[in-house]
Amino acid sequence: MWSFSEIANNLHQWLTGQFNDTWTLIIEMVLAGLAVISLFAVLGLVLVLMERKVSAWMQVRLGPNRVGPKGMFQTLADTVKLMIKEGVTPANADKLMFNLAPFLAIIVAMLLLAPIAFALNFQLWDINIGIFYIAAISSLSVISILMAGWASNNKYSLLGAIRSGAQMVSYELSAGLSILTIVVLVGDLKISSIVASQANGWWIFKGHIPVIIAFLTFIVAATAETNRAPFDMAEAESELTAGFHTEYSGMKFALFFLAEYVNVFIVCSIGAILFLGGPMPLHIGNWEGFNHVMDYIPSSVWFFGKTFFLIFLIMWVRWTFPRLRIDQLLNLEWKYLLPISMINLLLVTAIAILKWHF
Amino acid sequence: MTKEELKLNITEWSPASTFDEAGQWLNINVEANEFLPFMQQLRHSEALCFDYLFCLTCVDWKTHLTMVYHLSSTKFRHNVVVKVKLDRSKPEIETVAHIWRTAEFHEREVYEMFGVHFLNHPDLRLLILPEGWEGKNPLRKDFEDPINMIKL
Amino acid sequence: MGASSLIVLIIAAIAFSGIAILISKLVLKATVNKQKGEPYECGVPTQGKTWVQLNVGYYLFALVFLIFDVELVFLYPWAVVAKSIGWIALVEIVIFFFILFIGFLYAHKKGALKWM
Amino acid sequence: MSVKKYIGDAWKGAASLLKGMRRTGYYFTHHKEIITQQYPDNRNELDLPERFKGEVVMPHNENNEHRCTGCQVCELVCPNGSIKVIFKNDLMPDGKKKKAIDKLVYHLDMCTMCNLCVENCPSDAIKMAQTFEHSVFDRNKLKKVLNKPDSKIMDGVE
Amino acid sequence: MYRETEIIKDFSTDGNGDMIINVGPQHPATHGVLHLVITLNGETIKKIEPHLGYIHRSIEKMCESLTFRQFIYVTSRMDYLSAHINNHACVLCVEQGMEVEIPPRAQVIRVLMDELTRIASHELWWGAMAMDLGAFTPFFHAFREREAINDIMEETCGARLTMNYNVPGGVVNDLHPNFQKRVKEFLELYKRKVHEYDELLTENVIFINRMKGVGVLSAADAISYGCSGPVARGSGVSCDVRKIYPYEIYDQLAFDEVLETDGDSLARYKVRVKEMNQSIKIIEQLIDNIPEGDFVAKTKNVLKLPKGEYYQRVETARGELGVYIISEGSTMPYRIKFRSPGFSNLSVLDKIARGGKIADLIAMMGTLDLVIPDIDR
Repeated sequence: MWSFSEIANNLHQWLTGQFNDTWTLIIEMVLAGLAVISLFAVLGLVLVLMERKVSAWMQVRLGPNRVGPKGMFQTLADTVKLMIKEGVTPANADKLMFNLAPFLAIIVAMLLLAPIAFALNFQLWDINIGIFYIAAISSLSVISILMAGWASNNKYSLLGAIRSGAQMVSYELSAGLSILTIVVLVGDLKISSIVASQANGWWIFKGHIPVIIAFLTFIVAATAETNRAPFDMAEAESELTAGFHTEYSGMKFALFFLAEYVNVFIVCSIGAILFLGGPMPLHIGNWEGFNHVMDYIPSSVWFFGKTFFLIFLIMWVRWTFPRLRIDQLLNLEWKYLLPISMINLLLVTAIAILKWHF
Repeated sequence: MTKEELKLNITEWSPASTFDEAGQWLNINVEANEFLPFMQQLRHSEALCFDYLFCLTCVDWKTHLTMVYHLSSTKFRHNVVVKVKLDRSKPEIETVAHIWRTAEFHEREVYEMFGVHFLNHPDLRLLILPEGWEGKNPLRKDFEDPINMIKL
Repeated sequence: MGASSLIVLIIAAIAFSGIAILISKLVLKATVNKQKGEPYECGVPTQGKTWVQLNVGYYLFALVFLIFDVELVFLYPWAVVAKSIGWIALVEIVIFFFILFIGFLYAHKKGALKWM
Repeated sequence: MSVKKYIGDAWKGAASLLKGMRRTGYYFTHHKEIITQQYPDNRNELDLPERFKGEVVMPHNENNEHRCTGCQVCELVCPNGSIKVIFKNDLMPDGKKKKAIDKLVYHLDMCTMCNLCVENCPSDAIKMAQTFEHSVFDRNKLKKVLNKPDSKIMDGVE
Repeated sequence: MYRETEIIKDFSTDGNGDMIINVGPQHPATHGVLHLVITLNGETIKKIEPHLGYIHRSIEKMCESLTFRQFIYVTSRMDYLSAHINNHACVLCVEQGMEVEIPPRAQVIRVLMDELTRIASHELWWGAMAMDLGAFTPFFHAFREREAINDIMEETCGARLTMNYNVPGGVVNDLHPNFQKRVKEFLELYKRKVHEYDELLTENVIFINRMKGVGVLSAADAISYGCSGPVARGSGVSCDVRKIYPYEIYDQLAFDEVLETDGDSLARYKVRVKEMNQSIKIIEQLIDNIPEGDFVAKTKNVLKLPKGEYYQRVETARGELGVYIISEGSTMPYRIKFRSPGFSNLSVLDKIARGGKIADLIAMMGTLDLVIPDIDR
């Protein structure tokens, strides 16, 4: 059975045979860089297409169907279109900040890829504080939005940026608390050990109702963290035309767009890793035959399958609900999600100490 | 109240006003100088209670302007039309915006379309016409726009 | 790959966005006109300053968040060892949450959590 | 706020959200409900109702003859002045001069499709066509001459 | 277009956190070219000042040079969503002066078309309002039903939106032979789908929270500001012209005037949704009982209204539309005035929006159901 980790190992061995250590490292770095860039590009294309198809089918439409077979290359055409558009910088904008913001958005999204386990034993960096690292880096993404909104010198952008500031910092709390439930259960922050702890069953099945509540809280918080409807206060196109990226056009806008989708992918993959076992296959108790068949499916397929399921869930929510108002959004966080996840964390701690989980 | 009853009621407290019963509703002609108390009486009188101003407009009769107020009562469902003759060269009339709030916008419209000045209006500015509009008032009969008007 | 992957990722991100913007710059020839530099405000020139002093309400949110987020950071090391410590850890965190909750109630009562 | 009400509110809210998600989920899986028409592809199957008012046309027979006498009723009756009749003098076989239309100019860009011209035409010379693809890049292209070049009035139409 | 100097003088941003922001004329939520100058403090609205006139065509002036047959077609362009009802008001006003007996068939056809137009208009409003609030899906679902109505219109009247179906004395042509069948199909479709509206919006907790208590308009204010239609009925003011001053055959029909007493956006929303059901009820009563006979009364070719004044009010989808014709006895009106419902309904926006959030403004504008050509005329 081939897997990502084997390929990586073989490649590493071959490279060490050919070159000395320094060159191996450099070549591996270049390869890794190219890999993440292409992952980025592919994710952007696929997710945008997916979003358009999902929304179309929910809205009794057909969705993109002209470019390529079944509209597969629609997003490619969109990218080309965005590329040949002019990126205008407003005359009174803070030019440095304005141009820096999309870079920052992309850097944050890119950095978050580091500890994610795309397959079993396949990670760029299995840092021992993995979850903490993700929580730390993901809170940076609000800075790019604030920068973009403030630097644009546009009132809509400013309002959008401030809204998103309040929103994202608030939801970080319940996202963090729901992540902590799993950390309590596992007793480790390392992504690989979290994945390994789910070899005999995913946490969402093992952890009783509190973990399910944590999972739901996490999904809500993740939707809000990534600024997606119904929590897209920062954009809110019917109120603030386009919110923080009103003034962005062409490729700079595309970068924000891409960063948003990659962020969605990342939070969903974290959700998949924490609650749905990440690259771990589905095992049910003592059904040897069934478990064997499941083992045969590559772990990367498991990982991407779970992630895309969560992405679909978030898209489903987006295309069903109206947008919340900003004060209701904060009410939801401070009045419902935060107390619920705090109590939930205590319950999970009790479960973990009593060893009630499977 | 029927037309006759309305007429009787109004004659009681405003003997100077004249009536015209040709149309579907009772038309009352009022002098401009006693217009405001007349309207206040229409609105606040218990028996009349004309609380709904559903149409406010002006007519350019080439010799003079006529302000036309269509009033209705949501309580008794009777209607009345109040007409006030205005001087065409210097049209001025008291505002009714504080009696019926809807008059504020309608009077602004009449102000720019007919050039009628409403005294004591809270915010008498152009509403529809662009800022810095110069020239005549569009709905007056002598207004000509050589560019945008299609003549048949 | 270890920590060096961070450098790779940052360079990759900058290269990716830089190249994309560069290509779009090269592909087209930008024209200059005055309207283009104006901020978009529904087709009407902006009135007044954009960078005004904002309501203090926004700032309060950031402050309350700061308190909570620092507490959340304290929770991470606790969460790692909670299972091995046992009941003491639970008691401890209940006390911790209780103090936090009083602060939360205070902020709520003061209206810091009301959007202005 | 009692705890019971708090939980009840949260539960009711979540239930109402799930209801909406069930509805969109239904449409996501039921592709037969899709109502989109593939417009430029289905141009041949499109059938427009016979009363559809697309634009004013003047039917000509095979001898390039029309029924317009140039009575100007359509010009008079049009609310927007979108029809203009321009006359010329035809030389009749017996040497007399007869007034006939030179051009019947129709401004599609001003037309409101009110059908008054067609209804009022005494000789049924014009009718509404079932076309609807009127978009052009230049507004002047919407100014149309309804009678074909060198067309004549049909015999027997007065 | 805007009064720059004045505004800066009045509300200079001298450190009090006020911000002047333009919503419109090119804004996704204004659905047209409405221009609102909003003074904001943080997210809270302190003042709204509408600037109109971006698509003012001076229809009143245009009508002064058109005959009584012609001017009807111009009015379709006022409130284009209830174009048929606009035309209806005009022909009724002209018929007042003509003293002509309208055949019963024509009356029924007109009422049927009115109610179909009303449903189509509310359908569009429902979708567009949901879209303003951030829910995109209802928009497409609403258009599915609206399309069925538009197809019926297209078949019978020859156009989908500005039908131009009314003429003084009746209607232009008879109903299409398919009409009854198509309308019944539509009724069936509507009944099958109407519960989805509740599932997607009416019962949705987010939606209810967005609408409840937002933009409260008291009954006294509604009357004073001259509000009409669902806006006033949401505040508990009974103002349905079809009930109070019935025209055509509305006095013979069984339907209810929908009243809600809360006066907030949710009440206005509910009034419109329930009104759709009332319209369905009216259509059901009439669809099998269309009397035989002429569809248009014999009228003179050149219409001349006797000297006098004529006023006709009808209930459009947005409220009370008044047509005021002054005739001097010629073929053209001397002066014509359209009392449009949107104009009065817009004037209340400043009153109800103060103190609300900018997101509330969207909900309020949505439930006021502003159609800009109707306001600007």
